[in-house]
Amino acid sequence: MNSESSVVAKQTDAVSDTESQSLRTRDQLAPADHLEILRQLYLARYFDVRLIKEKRRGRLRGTLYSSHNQEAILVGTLFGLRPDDWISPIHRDMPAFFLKDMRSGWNNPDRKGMSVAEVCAQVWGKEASPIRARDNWSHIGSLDKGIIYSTSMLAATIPVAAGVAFAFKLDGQDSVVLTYNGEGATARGDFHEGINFAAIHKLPLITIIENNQWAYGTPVELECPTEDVADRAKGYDIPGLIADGQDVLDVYDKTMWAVERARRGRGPSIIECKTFRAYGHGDHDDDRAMRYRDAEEIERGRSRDPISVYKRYLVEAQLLSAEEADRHTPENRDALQVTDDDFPPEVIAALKEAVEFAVSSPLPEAEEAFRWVFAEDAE
Amino acid sequence: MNSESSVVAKQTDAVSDTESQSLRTRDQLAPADHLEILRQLYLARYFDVRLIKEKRRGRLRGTLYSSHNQEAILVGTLFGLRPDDWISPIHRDMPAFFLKDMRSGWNNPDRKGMSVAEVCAQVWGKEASPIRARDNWSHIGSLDKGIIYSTSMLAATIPVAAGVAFAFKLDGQDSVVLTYNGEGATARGDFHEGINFAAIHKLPLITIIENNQWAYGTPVELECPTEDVADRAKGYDIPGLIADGQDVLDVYDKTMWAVERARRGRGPSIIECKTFRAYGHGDHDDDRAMRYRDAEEIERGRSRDPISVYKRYLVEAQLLSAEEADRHTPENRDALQVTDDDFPPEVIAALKEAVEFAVSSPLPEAEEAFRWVFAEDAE
Amino acid sequence: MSAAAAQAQAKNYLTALKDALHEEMERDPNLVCMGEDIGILGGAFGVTEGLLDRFGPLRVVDMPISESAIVGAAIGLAMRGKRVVVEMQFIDFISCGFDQIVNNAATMCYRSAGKVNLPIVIRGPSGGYGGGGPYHSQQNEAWFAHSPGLKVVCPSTPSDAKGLLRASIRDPNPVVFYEVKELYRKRDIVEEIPDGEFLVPLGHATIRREGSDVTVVTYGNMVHFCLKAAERLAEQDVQAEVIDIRTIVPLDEETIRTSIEKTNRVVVVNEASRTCGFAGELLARISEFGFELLDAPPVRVTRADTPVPWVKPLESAVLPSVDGIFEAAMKVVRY
Amino acid sequence: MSAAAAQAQAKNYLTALKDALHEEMERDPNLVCMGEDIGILGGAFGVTEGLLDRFGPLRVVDMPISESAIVGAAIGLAMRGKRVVVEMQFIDFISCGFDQIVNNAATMCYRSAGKVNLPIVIRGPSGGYGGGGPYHSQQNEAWFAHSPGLKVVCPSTPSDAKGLLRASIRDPNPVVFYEVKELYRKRDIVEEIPDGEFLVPLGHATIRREGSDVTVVTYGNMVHFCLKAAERLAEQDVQAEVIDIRTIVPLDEETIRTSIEKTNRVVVVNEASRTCGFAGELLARISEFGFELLDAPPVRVTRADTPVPWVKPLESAVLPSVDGIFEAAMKVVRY
Ligand SMILES: Cc1ncc(C[n+]2csc(CCOP(=O)(O)OP(=O)(O)O)c2C)c(N)n1
Ligand SMILES: Cc1ncc(C[n+]2csc(CCOP(=O)(O)OP(=O)(O)O)c2C)c(N)n1
Ligand SMILES: [Mg+2]
Ligand SMILES: [Mg+2]
Repeated sequence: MNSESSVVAKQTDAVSDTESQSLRTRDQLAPADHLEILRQLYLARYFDVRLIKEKRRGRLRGTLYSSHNQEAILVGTLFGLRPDDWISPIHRDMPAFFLKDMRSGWNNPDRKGMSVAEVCAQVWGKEASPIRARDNWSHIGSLDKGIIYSTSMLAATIPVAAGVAFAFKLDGQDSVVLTYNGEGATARGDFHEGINFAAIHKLPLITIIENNQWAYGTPVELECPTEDVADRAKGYDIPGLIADGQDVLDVYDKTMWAVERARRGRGPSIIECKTFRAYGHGDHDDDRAMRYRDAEEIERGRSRDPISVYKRYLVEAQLLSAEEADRHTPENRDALQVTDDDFPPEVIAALKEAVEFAVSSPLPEAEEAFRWVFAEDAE
Repeated sequence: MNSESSVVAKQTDAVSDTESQSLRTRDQLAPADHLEILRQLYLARYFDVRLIKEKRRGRLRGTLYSSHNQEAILVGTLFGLRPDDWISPIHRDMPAFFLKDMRSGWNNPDRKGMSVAEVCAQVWGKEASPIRARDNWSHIGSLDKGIIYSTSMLAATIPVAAGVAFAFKLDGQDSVVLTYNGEGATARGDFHEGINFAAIHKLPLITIIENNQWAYGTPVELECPTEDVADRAKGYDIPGLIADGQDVLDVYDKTMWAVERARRGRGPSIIECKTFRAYGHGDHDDDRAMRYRDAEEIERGRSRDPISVYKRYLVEAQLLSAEEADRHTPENRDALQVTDDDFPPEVIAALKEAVEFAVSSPLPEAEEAFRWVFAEDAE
Repeated sequence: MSAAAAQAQAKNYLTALKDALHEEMERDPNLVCMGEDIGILGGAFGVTEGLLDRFGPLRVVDMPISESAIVGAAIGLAMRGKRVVVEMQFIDFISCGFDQIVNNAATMCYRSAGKVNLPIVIRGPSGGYGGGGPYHSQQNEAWFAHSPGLKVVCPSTPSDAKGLLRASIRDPNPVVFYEVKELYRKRDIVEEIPDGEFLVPLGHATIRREGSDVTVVTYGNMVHFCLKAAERLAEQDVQAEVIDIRTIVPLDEETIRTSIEKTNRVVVVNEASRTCGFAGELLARISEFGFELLDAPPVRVTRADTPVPWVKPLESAVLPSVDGIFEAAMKVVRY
Repeated sequence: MSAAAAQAQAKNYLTALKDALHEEMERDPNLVCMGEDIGILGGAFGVTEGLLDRFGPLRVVDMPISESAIVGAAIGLAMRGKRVVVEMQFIDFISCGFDQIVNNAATMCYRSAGKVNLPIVIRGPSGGYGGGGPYHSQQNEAWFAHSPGLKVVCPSTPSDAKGLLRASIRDPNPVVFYEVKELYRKRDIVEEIPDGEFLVPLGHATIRREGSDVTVVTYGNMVHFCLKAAERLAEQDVQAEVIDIRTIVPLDEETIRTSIEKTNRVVVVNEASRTCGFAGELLARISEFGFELLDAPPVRVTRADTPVPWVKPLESAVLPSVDGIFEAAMKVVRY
């Protein structure tokens, strides 16, 4: 663990108490895996940069909740999952929809994750969206691919995820469910009711808390009374792990520990990933966010870009040469300063194609608006 | 601490960690206080016995949620409160409404608790009820006397109590709020939202959990994943104390510790009082309860009657002679076996008068049914 | 007891519901029941009695007191191909799971462009007259009728209870199912219920009594009030046609219209509070399609716009009565 | 800037609300504001801007994301003599505090036999047309109109926004207050608002446009749609009288009746979904009292019975339009 990860040194009791299982699944990663992780970090960043720019140019409707600076959480939690595992991303997790099961091949049509094109079709509000753009941005899902459809109501997906986890238990299946939430959402009743139920039945439910210090304009101290948000786990006697949300491998290790535990029927965990929201709550909030948070705080928060943290690890571990590391450097820079030159060609290609598909796709037809209030037999 | 209290030896971390304040406020009780506590235990028991009998004879409407065997929790939590403190009892706590501030004199019209007569008028569904019998049984309250009106929705009063506590803080007042709940109610979202809010703002809110092992027909293991229900406190970094719910002085000590802490602005606590529900969930459930709980469990659960536990203490501490202790012995017996002879005359007198008042009071008039949907200026 | 004998047995409303659950649980291994105290206890009223022993704790789940998580978990199970019957111990507590119902379950099919169907039945005892007070007497179906994507059902007889519950369980949409607790053990409505694949399809009203002078549209417990009022009306030579709509959503407008074409007069009766209750919706629809048909203003009989108070004289004052229905019908007929 | 100059300034809907809050907070030291992001941020839309700096964190409380606790805490504060304004970040999230509103706040006065008044305003941005999708577009007032004990308000102009909010804050009852977010910054409705004790009492409709041919009853954003439709109707020589009811509960039936006595025709327009929406309640009441008055069937224009979809073509398809109102009125007039 490098010195930057010192934030994770403290773990809640339940972890040390429960099992001796390894907290270093990373040791089993092959060199190719590492390069794939790096590519995924690039892709998540590039996706966000592109959306920020599109939004600024007025080309997108709805609100963009930037995942900038929080990409390691998504890549780190998703990389080790099996195709049959389920997830429920929230508003800030748009890249999660295509990152899921990306290890099965970016262009593999059978992989259990959405294609970048499908996600773009949703963002652009087109008929080709998985939900025909009937609800906005992150409210997409797929039963085939193991992605729960969420509502806007924060934490409301936790009980749903617990229900999916209960179905796994009922069907004797060792799949797990990962549910994502901001630290602010942990104040909601549904957070409690869902995790309490999962803990009672030892369901394979892992709750990822993206603690980016702010819930819209409210600091974490006004949402949560404990020192660490992971401490909420103590109230359910389940592990509450703390991961350095800027360190993809730390996130990966902690996730895999909780996942393996859950597969073995030992029940739910909470993983708090400490991170920092790089921009406003949504793009409409970018300017105000500079006022309610001070410049120094923002500076400090952004100072550990997940891409550079990972690159440093790779170079130290001799998995990447310094030269390779410097070839593409979108890290530590504002989204508007970054250009296509800062990303590897395969990342640019993947997104370019997807955006072209989205842009050229038709809108849903108005008549559709009256369909599917109830199930249609013909479907 | 006598051996019977060994159940309370384990305390959650937050208690030992936080302060050195005494856990033996009982040492400050005068001999007269002890006799008053005993009288209150008798009264609470007699009230319940009387209602059980009335209900059996078909003289009462609604459901009786017997407080039998759980009286030490009510007397022990309420005895040390100040008149300006607030409470919110639940369905099983009917005696709490008159036990509040009873120390200021059973017949003192100015005391900040309801009279036994008012409570009986409510149970008998009469106009003289504090709420003119518009809602049932325990849903009475009084802003003058510091008693929050509850709804049926379990745990829904916790956020309300937190609001009252916030008002105390806002007004710079060092009063506290005690809110009562069963262990089952701790599963509800409102439990979490209310306590979370109180913990963030260090509000003077003390949540008493009457853990009687059963929530209707559901055992505590299916409501709560932790070893002790008090462990829920850990999720908020507040003290979670465990009291022997059969030992009025243990309940009193723990409550006073939390109350003093709250008065000093140190924030909320949870106190789990371990007890056992002597009868069915409600009187309609008495027969079924014998089937879903086994006889031995019931036997064991009822084996430590709070009156006998307290008498033994008093005798050992030479605050009561063995002869006095044996004068009235309603303890360790089924409600239907107990008669008036088993209670001290002042207890019988207090209730007799109240019941007579209730019985002879008129019902509310039908026309009233249309009033007070909205505030009436004339009031 | 032979199967034929069992078949011939008269069933009350509660037993009819219990039978429906047992038979559907037996028939469909993907069906799961969840709720508070439904397993070990067998339900506060006993509707789920015997299910835990027969189907085990993974299909009959004693849930913590967490109405929101109960509905949420049901959604999750349905996403994994299960059908789920959720019990609200009293329908009044449905308010605690409200968001999951109206914003999650109800809209899922729409939001997913038809890809996700949630076959969930949320059932529970409803209605007043039992002295239950504000939180054990509600008839709050209008909240859900106003939430697109939910079906809403309320049976008035044992055979409908059974047939509609089975149809609701097999329906691919979320259904809020109002059981009338005052009818659970009512003796004078017991019925012999046909065995086998007995279903009552959703969206079909039934005429409980034929008549030519005034149409009375109602459902649930009020059906029996209306039938009593109809008897008294008959004594006055007024023949009321009593329509039991049975399902609130979808509504069988056709049966109502056909009746009003005959009677040209209508009274709507519903136990819920007045403003924005379903009686108002019925009046609105009737006034939309029936303007030319009506010879008298349509009238509704409902609870007053108050909570349901506890003590008997107050409770009786605010709830609909046979007298009130009788008078409303007389007023309409005499207009 | 002098007081007189300030007075003369034209205010938009949002500023009017903000002014009301500042003035009432100043006037009544017992008034407390609670909600998510209302303090440090000043509210998602800025309605509570500046309050924290002026009145401090004990009176302007940045609450955790806990709608149920927010309403519950407001009840507790009101029990201790405070008045409370609660902000729902979007009115759609009110579903998460539903039980505390309908079962606790709404019924408290009734349950306590008038002893406890809860002066709580629950306010928040509502309504569609902004592309907000199912959870940022709701107009869910019917749920609360159907819950006795709540007042329900929805202003359509800056001066009403200010006057009704002040009246709601001073009302002793819980009020659910629908702000139309599409109007927050709408330029063409800015108004000069009288200074001083300017209040708009609850329960009083206003006539936005006089006319003799058809009565159009509406509120909120729909008022502006109806006025546009009325202009087009005028081009066809149809004079529509547009009534803005302003408060849904209590309803000013008198103004509606008087107008219908004149026009004998009525169209009701409301943005919420159709079944059991408040348009239906209006139709029901009009058909009860107006049977003899109407020369044509009453008609309602509402959202379809669907959630509000996100993409523009779908959103436009389900929401009421000026065209739709125009056509409905023409149909009624031509009947
Ligand atoms: C129940 C509910 N209340 C309020 C909101 C409005 N809202 C949307 S995001 C947000 C802040 C969320 O903060 P956090 O959970 O920390 O996630 P982050 O945005 O920081 O990733 C709020 C209050 C909502 N979506 N749902
Ligand atoms: C929100 C809600 N759901 C369900 C109920 C029905 N109910 C009443 S009491 C009870 C059991 C309560 O158990 P517990 O909290 O342990 O208290 P106890 O009765 O054991 O004292 C239930 C489920 C309710 N009142 N409120
Ligand atoms: Mg956050
Ligand atoms: Mg209990």
